Amino acid sequence: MSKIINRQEFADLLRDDLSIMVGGFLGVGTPESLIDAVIESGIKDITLICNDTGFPDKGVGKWITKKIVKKAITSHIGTNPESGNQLNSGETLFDLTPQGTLAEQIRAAGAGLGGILTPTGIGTIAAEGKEIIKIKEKEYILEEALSADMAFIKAVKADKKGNLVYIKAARNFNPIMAFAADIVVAEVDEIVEAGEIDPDNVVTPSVLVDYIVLGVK
Amino acid sequence: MSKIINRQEFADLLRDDLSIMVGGFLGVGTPESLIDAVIESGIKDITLICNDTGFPDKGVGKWITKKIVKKAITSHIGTNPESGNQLNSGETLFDLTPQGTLAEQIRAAGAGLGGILTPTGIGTIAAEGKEIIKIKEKEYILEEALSADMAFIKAVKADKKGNLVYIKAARNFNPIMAFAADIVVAEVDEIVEAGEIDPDNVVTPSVLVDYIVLGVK
Amino acid sequence: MNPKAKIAARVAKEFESGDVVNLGIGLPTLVADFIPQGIEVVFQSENGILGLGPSPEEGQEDPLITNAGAQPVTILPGGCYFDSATSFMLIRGGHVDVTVLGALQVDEKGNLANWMIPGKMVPGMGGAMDLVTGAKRVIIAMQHCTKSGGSKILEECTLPLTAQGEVDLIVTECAVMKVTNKGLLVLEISQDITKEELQSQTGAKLIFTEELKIMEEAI
Amino acid sequence: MNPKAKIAARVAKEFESGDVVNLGIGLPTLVADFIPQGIEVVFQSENGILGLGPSPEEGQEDPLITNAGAQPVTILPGGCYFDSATSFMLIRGGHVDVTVLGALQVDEKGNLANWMIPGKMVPGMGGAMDLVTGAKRVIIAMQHCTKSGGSKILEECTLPLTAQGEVDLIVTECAVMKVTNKGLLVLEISQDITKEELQSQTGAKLIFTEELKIMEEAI
Repeated sequence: MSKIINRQEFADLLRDDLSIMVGGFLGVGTPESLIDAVIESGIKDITLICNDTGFPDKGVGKWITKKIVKKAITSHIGTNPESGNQLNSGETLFDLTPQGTLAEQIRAAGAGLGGILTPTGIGTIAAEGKEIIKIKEKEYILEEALSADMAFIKAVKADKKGNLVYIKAARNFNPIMAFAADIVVAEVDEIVEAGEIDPDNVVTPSVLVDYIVLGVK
Repeated sequence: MSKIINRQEFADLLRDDLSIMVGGFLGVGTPESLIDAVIESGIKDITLICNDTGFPDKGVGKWITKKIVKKAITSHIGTNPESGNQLNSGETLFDLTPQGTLAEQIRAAGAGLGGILTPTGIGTIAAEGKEIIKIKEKEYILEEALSADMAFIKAVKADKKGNLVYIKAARNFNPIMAFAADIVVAEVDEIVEAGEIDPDNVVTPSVLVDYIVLGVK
Repeated sequence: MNPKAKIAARVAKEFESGDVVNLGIGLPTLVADFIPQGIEVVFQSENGILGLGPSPEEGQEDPLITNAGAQPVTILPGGCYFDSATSFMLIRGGHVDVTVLGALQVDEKGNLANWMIPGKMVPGMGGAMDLVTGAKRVIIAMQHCTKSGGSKILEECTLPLTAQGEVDLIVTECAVMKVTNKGLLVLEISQDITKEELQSQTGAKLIFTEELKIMEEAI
Repeated sequence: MNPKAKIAARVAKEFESGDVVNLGIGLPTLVADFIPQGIEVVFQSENGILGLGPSPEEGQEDPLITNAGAQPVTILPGGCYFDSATSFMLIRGGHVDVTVLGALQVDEKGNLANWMIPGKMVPGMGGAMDLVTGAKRVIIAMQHCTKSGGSKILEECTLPLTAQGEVDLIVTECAVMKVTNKGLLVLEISQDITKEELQSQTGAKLIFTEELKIMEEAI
């Protein structure tokens, strides 16, 4: 069965109240076509997991602008004034997490680990309400693993089996999110035959990817 | 300053009582030239961290045969009868660890994490004496991060800055060990100019590698 | 058909197309030779390969393409390589659908012992503990009894465990047994053995399903 | 020379060849323009680049090669790309030698506050908490006072912290101060300010080293 689907088939996967991871870093390496398709689908109350909330008209920032996000777990919202407004009004919940912690929580879920033990945030409000574990006289915060119903990621190229390669700084959160969601959809610029990607250069192994959508340029 | 050193300069880095990580999986992706150079150097009482103890005449198994290992932290010794003999005689200590736990403990050290929370080994002797942490009703073993004085790894190619690429199943523990030791020495088959490896295909970033040794074919 | 081939062939029928499968060393490795036509599974090997192909022709072995037992293998188009941390992300993270492993002992609670005999054989657990804990489905492929005729299927394992309560299915040359919370449910029985004989060769109480089938010999 | 350039130029003298350096957004980014001749540092950016080069010529920007502030950058030969987990392995794992960051407040215990003003500015901490916790050396590069003239260097931070006790050096247009367990030790002072004036503009008690130097202006 082919993993390649069109935008309509993608829209059929969606429903309200999904938790969704979206790759990208300030709009670089973001699956813009999938983000647009989600808006067109009309779903709402998304729990969003992403590095940042992009810009009002770029990346997942578009979801913030459209007010279809119920809660965002993210490390940075400063580039999207709309996020700040909705945080202040209480319209949207923002769970601000250190970037390295967020990356590692996502990876832990994908790796079947219960959580992580990080020194980041000790002595700050990032540690509040969390279990502190001491190992060899040093304190670590226990942060739980973070998974999602779906992950929408962006790669430059896929083969038909779903192997992915990334380019330049557009890699960021995409490879770890591919491990951490029940359904993984990859938007790509190009689809090639199985075997055309050097097996040493594959970054995301085929079996993690459920669906491939060719992005709109 | 060049990172490329010869075998004599490599030998000058060594001393007794080192903890050393060695890449490889049953002799595949193992830095055989460095392993031989360690034997020639005459050092002893090594604490060895590796996936397995190879074969009596291949990989780190040669160190077991020469009895220069004080303690080995490893997941498998079954292919090296000499390991079994020394375990039974008590001559060498073997700390047997599940392979995925070992990989993740090494990665945690390289990532600045205090340890890992793994479900692997719950209800077995691998959990004995270890802290058990419950997260969302599921039990995990807290396994501490594992670092070393030195890591000897094997890559197929390095550029002069120390970027490394691996080939086929010879990657295994090498990339994670590059993060987890104070001094990292990479044995490679080929050294190229900086810029000759596609920056998207680098697996081990240059700054992790302290020294490069051209392997003896 | 020899018992090992019979077991391997029966296990191979458990797969669905698209399954990611990790085969243990020894008998489980044989399973790859019996995948039914039309079923396409993806084999993973914990030393860092996804998409293993058939064994190479003699003389065509690549020393850098081996399985976790150091045997030469091949890689199919669309396969890939990765490091050990990534390999166990796949395994522990539930991205491997089925693992097939041998056993020294397995019990009616789904406990498995397959990595050591204290004072006798201590090879280390390798990747077995992670595989049994992480794979979505654990199938034990083994001969029903030890060489001396003792039962390997028990009420409770006496050897050190590999994992607790993780085994889903046990396939021997005599029967196919499912681990349920009521005990071991026999789904299929070999034509050359009676229910009573099977029970007498088994160290745990067996439950026989009402739809008991004859365990087919592979062609 | 404007104060920002003065600060950036002074910070740049702290590096040794081979140092892996992560520069924060804003003033710290300027530091890259002042690396002394003969010193070769490797710039890391938390969005997944090692080996950042100078800013691209206008019209030569690559939208996929940006720093963590979304500004276009370049990559030098021998640079490489990686994912966010790997990027923070480098950062948290102590593989970054120096991070240079701005501050809202910094105190004599080395505490840093640079990520939020409750009820006013809540951009999120991004990678700052990891950088300050993980980098071997933390240098704060900032103007000595706020725009309204208040001191940003305090006995104790009042804003929510980014990290506790991690700051090593503070460089402003007025002075270079080292965080010691006895308090803030002034190593260098600008030629246009007296010790008394510096103290009066600083919210923490300053200790002056006996070998106090004049803070050089970069050429």
